[in-house]
Amino acid sequence: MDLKEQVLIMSGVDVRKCMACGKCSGACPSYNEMEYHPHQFVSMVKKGNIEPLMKSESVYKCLTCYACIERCPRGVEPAKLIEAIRLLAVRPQGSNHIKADDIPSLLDPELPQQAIVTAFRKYSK
Amino acid sequence: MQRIGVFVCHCGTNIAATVDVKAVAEALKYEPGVVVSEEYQYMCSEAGQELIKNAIKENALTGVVVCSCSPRMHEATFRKTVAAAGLNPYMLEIANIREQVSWIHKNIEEATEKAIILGRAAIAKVHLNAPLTAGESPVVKRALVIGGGIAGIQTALDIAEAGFEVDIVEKNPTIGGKMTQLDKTFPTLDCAACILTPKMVDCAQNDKIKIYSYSEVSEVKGFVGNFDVTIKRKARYVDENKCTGCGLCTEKCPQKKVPNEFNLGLDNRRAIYIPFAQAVPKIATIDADYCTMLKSGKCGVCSKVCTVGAIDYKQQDTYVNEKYGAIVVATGFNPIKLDKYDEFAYSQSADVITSLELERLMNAAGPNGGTLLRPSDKKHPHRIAFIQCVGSRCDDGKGKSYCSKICCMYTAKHAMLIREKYPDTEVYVFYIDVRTPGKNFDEFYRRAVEEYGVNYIKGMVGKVLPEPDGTLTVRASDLLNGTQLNLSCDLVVLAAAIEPDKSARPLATMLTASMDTNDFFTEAHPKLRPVESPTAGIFLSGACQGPKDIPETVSQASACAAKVIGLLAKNTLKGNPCVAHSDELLCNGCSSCEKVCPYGAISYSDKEFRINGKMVTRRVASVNPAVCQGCGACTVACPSGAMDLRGFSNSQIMAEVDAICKW
Amino acid sequence: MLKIKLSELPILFDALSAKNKLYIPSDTKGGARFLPYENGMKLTKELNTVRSPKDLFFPQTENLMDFKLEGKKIEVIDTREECEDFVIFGVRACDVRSFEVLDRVFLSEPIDTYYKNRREHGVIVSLACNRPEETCFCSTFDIDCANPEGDVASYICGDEMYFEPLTEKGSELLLGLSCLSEGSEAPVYECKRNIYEIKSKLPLSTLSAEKFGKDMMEYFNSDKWDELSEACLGCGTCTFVCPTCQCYDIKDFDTGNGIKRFRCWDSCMYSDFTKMAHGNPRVSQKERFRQRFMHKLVYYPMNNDGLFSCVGCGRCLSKCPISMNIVKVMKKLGEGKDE
Amino acid sequence: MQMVNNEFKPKIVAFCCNWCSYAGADLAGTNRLQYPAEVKIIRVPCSCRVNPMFILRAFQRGADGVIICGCHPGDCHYTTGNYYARRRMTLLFSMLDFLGIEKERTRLEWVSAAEGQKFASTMNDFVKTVTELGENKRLEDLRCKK
Amino acid sequence: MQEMMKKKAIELLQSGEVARVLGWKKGEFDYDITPAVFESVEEIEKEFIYNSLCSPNLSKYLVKESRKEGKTLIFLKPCDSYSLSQLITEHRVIREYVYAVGIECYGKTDADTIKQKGIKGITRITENDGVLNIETLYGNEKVPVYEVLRERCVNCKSKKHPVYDELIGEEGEMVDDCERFDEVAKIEAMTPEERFAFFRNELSRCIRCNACRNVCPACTCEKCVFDNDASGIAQKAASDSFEENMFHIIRAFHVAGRCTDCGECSRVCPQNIPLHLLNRKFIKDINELYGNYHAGENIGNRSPLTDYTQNDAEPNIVYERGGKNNA
Repeated sequence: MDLKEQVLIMSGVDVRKCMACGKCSGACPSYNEMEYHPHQFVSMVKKGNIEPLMKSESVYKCLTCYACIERCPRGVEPAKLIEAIRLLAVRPQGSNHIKADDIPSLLDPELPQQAIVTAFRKYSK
Repeated sequence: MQRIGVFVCHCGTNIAATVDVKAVAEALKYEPGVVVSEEYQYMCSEAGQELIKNAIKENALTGVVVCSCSPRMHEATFRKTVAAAGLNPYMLEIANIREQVSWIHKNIEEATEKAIILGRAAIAKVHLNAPLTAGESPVVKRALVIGGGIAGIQTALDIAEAGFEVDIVEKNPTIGGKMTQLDKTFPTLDCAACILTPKMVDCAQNDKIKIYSYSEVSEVKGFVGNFDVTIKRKARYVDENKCTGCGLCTEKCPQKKVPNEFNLGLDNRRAIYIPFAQAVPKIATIDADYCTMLKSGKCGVCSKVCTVGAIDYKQQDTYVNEKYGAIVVATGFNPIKLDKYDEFAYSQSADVITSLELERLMNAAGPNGGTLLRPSDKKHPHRIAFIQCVGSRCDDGKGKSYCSKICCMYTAKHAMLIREKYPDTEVYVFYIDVRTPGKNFDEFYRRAVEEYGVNYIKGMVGKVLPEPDGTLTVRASDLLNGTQLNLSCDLVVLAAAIEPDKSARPLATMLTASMDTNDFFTEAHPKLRPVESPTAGIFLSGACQGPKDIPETVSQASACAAKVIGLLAKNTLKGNPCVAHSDELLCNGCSSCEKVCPYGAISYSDKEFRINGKMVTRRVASVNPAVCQGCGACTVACPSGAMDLRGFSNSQIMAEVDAICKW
Repeated sequence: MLKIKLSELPILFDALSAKNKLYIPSDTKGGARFLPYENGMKLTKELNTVRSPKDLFFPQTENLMDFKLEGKKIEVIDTREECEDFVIFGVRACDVRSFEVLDRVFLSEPIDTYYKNRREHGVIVSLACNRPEETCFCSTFDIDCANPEGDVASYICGDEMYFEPLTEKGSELLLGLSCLSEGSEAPVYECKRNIYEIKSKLPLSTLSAEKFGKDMMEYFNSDKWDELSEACLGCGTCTFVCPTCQCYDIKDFDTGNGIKRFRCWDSCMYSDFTKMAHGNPRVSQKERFRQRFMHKLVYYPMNNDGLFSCVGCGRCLSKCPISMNIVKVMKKLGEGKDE
Repeated sequence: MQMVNNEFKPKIVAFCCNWCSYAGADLAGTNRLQYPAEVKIIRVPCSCRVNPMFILRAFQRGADGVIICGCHPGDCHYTTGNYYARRRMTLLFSMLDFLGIEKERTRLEWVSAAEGQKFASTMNDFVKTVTELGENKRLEDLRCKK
Repeated sequence: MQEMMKKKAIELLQSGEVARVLGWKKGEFDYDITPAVFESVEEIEKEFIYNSLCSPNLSKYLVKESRKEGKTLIFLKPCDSYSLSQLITEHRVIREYVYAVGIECYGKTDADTIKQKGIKGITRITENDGVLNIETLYGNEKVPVYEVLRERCVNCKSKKHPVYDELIGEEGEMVDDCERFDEVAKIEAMTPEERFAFFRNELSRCIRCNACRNVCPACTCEKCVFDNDASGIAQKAASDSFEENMFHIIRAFHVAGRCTDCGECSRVCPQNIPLHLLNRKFIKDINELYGNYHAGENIGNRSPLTDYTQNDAEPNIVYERGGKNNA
């Protein structure tokens, strides 16, 4: 199975539904942090151009806030794509980026609850 | 016993390539009742038809089976052929051996066998066919147009022009519709009122046209050529015959806090009002929801100031019954509600407006007298963002899946008008695609960009943030530059999707006219019959059928009128003879059939029968053949088998089943 | 007299069914019924079957012949086959009499060969009624349920069953059945005596048919038919459970591959019975109802030497959905006839 | 039922409404989309014209499967016909199932005039299902067997 | 109860309010009760009867009787009145010519049910306080009525009268915990093979006497399709298993949505076929798929088969739910 297929299966996203309106990127709070922007994820997955995305820091910059999913007029769900590509990149690395024991020392009382949960989702294997 | 002729068509090689047509003709020759069985290159050709005609005459045929293409293709052709040879046209059956055999099967043996079986089924059916004659019904030479917008107006004017009477039913106090609210029209930029109001006046003055304003259709009975329509005339508490439209009452009414729907609530009107100066008919209407007199019985100012005594607080809804030969639906459209699009802050900021609201803001008769000012602080906006496709092309369940079609053009118009009138104002248009097909349309859009310097940005807006300083931050991706913009604007204009008017759905039910899932009326054929509904006698004009701009609406309205005129020009209509009928001796009078009939074609009466020498009174059903469309729902609802369908009778269908299962 | 222990009946049944097809009354969810014997099947404890044994000579539906349509030609196919020998075991006296009623119809000219075929191959083993029920009135028609007719008569006495061959066919049947042993006649007499004792107590024992079999027009024109027939539903239950009803309809069934001409029981209670070109000659349920009872009580005996075509089996008494029956008809019509 | 080279070929009767499904079948033909020749179509004005009697009759005469095709709900040419058909067929199929007759032998499908592809694939699928079920034994009329 | 009914009947007959009375009439024995039309006070005094053995549903007789001159008084048990209400809805009975007297009912029995308990040779039945005193040729028995109730009464669905002009006795309510669908559910839970075997065993006994049809208050067709040669499905006898199925499926289908579950079909079947199961299956399906519906509950109701919603279940719900699916 090639990478594109894996991403599509893992994410359950139908990239063909995208009409290239860019609303995902218009809504993205991490836009400026990202090398590749949400709409580019969709368009590059569509073309099967997955490897640059896997290597890019962008997959870790996504906040998983789901604004893009919420706003997309065609129900494409870019965040799920990014998540899938991140998993694709992270899984072969073999170990968790963060261990449960490390967490208390990293906690900041200002940190929103969701960010912690998101961190688990993003940085565990 | 019928004398049946079988005619097998080669359709060139379309059939003959995969079906052994000679074998088919030969096999069917030995079926009971078959006296002649022939094959020919092209049965539908003149020579082929001649062959059938001669065979009918020479063999004194009473029934004909043509094995050829789909009956949807040539049933009518061959019916005419057999009729020309003196047979009843309904003594024909077609075995579809092209679409259902030769085109889908590759194995010649298999295909030939199937063709023979389909031929046998058709023969079995034709054995039970009976000559049918279509009933005739007279045509009432009067048309009803539901909806008095530009579509309805144009259709009515064209029909009246041809000399037929037309009634317009408009639910608002005035005709004119959405177009009255527009400022200028694309691509010519002439003023909407200047071209519309003369047509409204024409309607009022045309003695063939009768306008029922502030009225609704409440019941429709009957069928093509003979509709029986009840029109509800809502009480407007003003005697239409006395009111001169002087407007004095609308100035004196003490209730000043009524949102003015004509200006989309951007300003207020009185409880008694005339929607706008050029209203037709120009008659005042009391808004019962706000009138103090009607609500509490205390006031009566309008009545006091009215010099002609036209005010009538006791007025009631009245109902008018009228017969029509044809009904035109011209119910139009509305912008969708934007409450599901929080990201654009429409409900949070007064300075986020819809395009239609912008039309009113820019209109000389609008709330600001034509000066473009922000609704919140009445200041001049220096940077305006237009957001396209708000609710259009949406697959997310919040909006509409279709393209609303008119937004690209009117936005270009707005941008252009603003840039022309206020050159110091920057205009940004955020688009997904710019869709401007049409005569002089793309040129119009290019002018906006090239001559007027409108900034078109490809990329959808993700969020509009109302800032504390009263500005609006528009966050969007600029896809071509690969940047995210955070644009501070003074005014944001949303191109809201358009949807059919809410009154269309219940109306469709009344008319038994079909609709698509978006509540647009379905046309009889998307290409070949675009202005007719599949329900006979119902015609479609304007945006009720799909999003349309004014030029398109007007041309469809005229096309629709042409179809109506074509119908009204006939004195009688021939019906479909394949209709249900009830065997009164079997009928129990239980009303099951009546309940499932979508056309109300079944009625009951007590009839006297002589049964076993005694007179017995029984309640029995009878079908009005002019109303029945022949669906057959009643035939299955009937437990006693009294209801049957001509042309598709129980015995005919069972004979086909038998013939198919036999081999 | 031959006898066998009731507990050894299965041995007899196995022996009989080894030679011929054997039918015995056995229990089903719908009551007792004559069924082809299979190993392990038990004789019912019910007095009688719901359907009468006439089924076995005159089945509810029967194919008469076939037609074949080949192109435009019609071919007639004779589907008759010689019937194999069979034995009906445990037929009650009333039902035995019903065969005589049927014989007079089907075996008189023109002979019904389908019926004859079966009749000739059937051997009847009758069974005396030890426990008659309140619906029984066979004595009304001079039938003695203690002395059943048939080819072999049988009696259940205590835990034994006794057999007495009455005809040559019957003797032949019992010949060489090693499971049977000789028995004395005394227990059978005792059994009959018991039966007579109960018979005298039967509520319908005094019902008499004397008044019937004559006075045709008087009965026909009686004004009591209205009242008697008013509740009749016009179903065919009485007809189809009746051992003597013999009317049938002949119909063609197009199978798609040819025509099957078959006959099936019909009922004079049905509105489409004896339908002619102009319809049914008996247009109201009253007339149909009257027909059935006039036939049983008047027409048939008048044409058949006083033999009634009712045998008093009581099936219609227990099965009529609205409990109207021949006993009520006889009593009502008989009212006031004596004076 | 018929056997060709000992291979079971089911007999399938398809009732198609004139306006949608019959046109869908025509489109399947126009697009040369193949489906088995075992399927024979009977044209009816509307799916609501299909009487349960017809379905039983088909089984009696040797059909192994019966499929009814109509316009999608909401698209009925006669507005409401397919809604009635839907209720009738649901109850009928349920009753057949209740009596232990294989429910897979009956089917109701919505096929629009534009769905030639769906028509063909529906028929392919149905023929496959019925072929797997084998000969109709539970609702057969032995007199009609050859 | 019987005396109150007699009194009412005589009173209405004498006053001229009604021209005839539909009731039950004594038979030869104590159990063979016949529906009857009484036209005189004498007849009523002599022959009118009402007790736990008065099983027959009289409402169907009104199809004929309500077309006669003058009103017909009918006594209705709750389940019978559902039938009447449905007949009025279908215009088969003319309401104005009916004087309906609802009577309370605690369940009925009949000779068949008693005999199935092995009680044979019945010569006399008397009822006292809900106990039947049965004298037979072979000894006497005492049986409480509730032990020999018909199935439909054990699973009584309602003690309410949806239509009446007058009531004798107490008006009851719909029975909430009615378990009438349990048997259907049990069959649904079988495998298709078991179901097939079950119904073959039942339906193969059918002798096509038409008693079920002719007694059915929903089967009031002037001419039944099975009697009409032109219908294409006419049959007089079930000559094979197909025709047995055909008759019962079509009959159940024709009364689907109209059947009030009065249970007469099963009562009259001489072969004890539980025909009500077919009708109940339809009622159960209708209730589950289209919402609870009780035919005859209100006059003028639209039957579920002449109605629809846009969101009705698709037929493949049959494939998906209930029953074991191992076909």
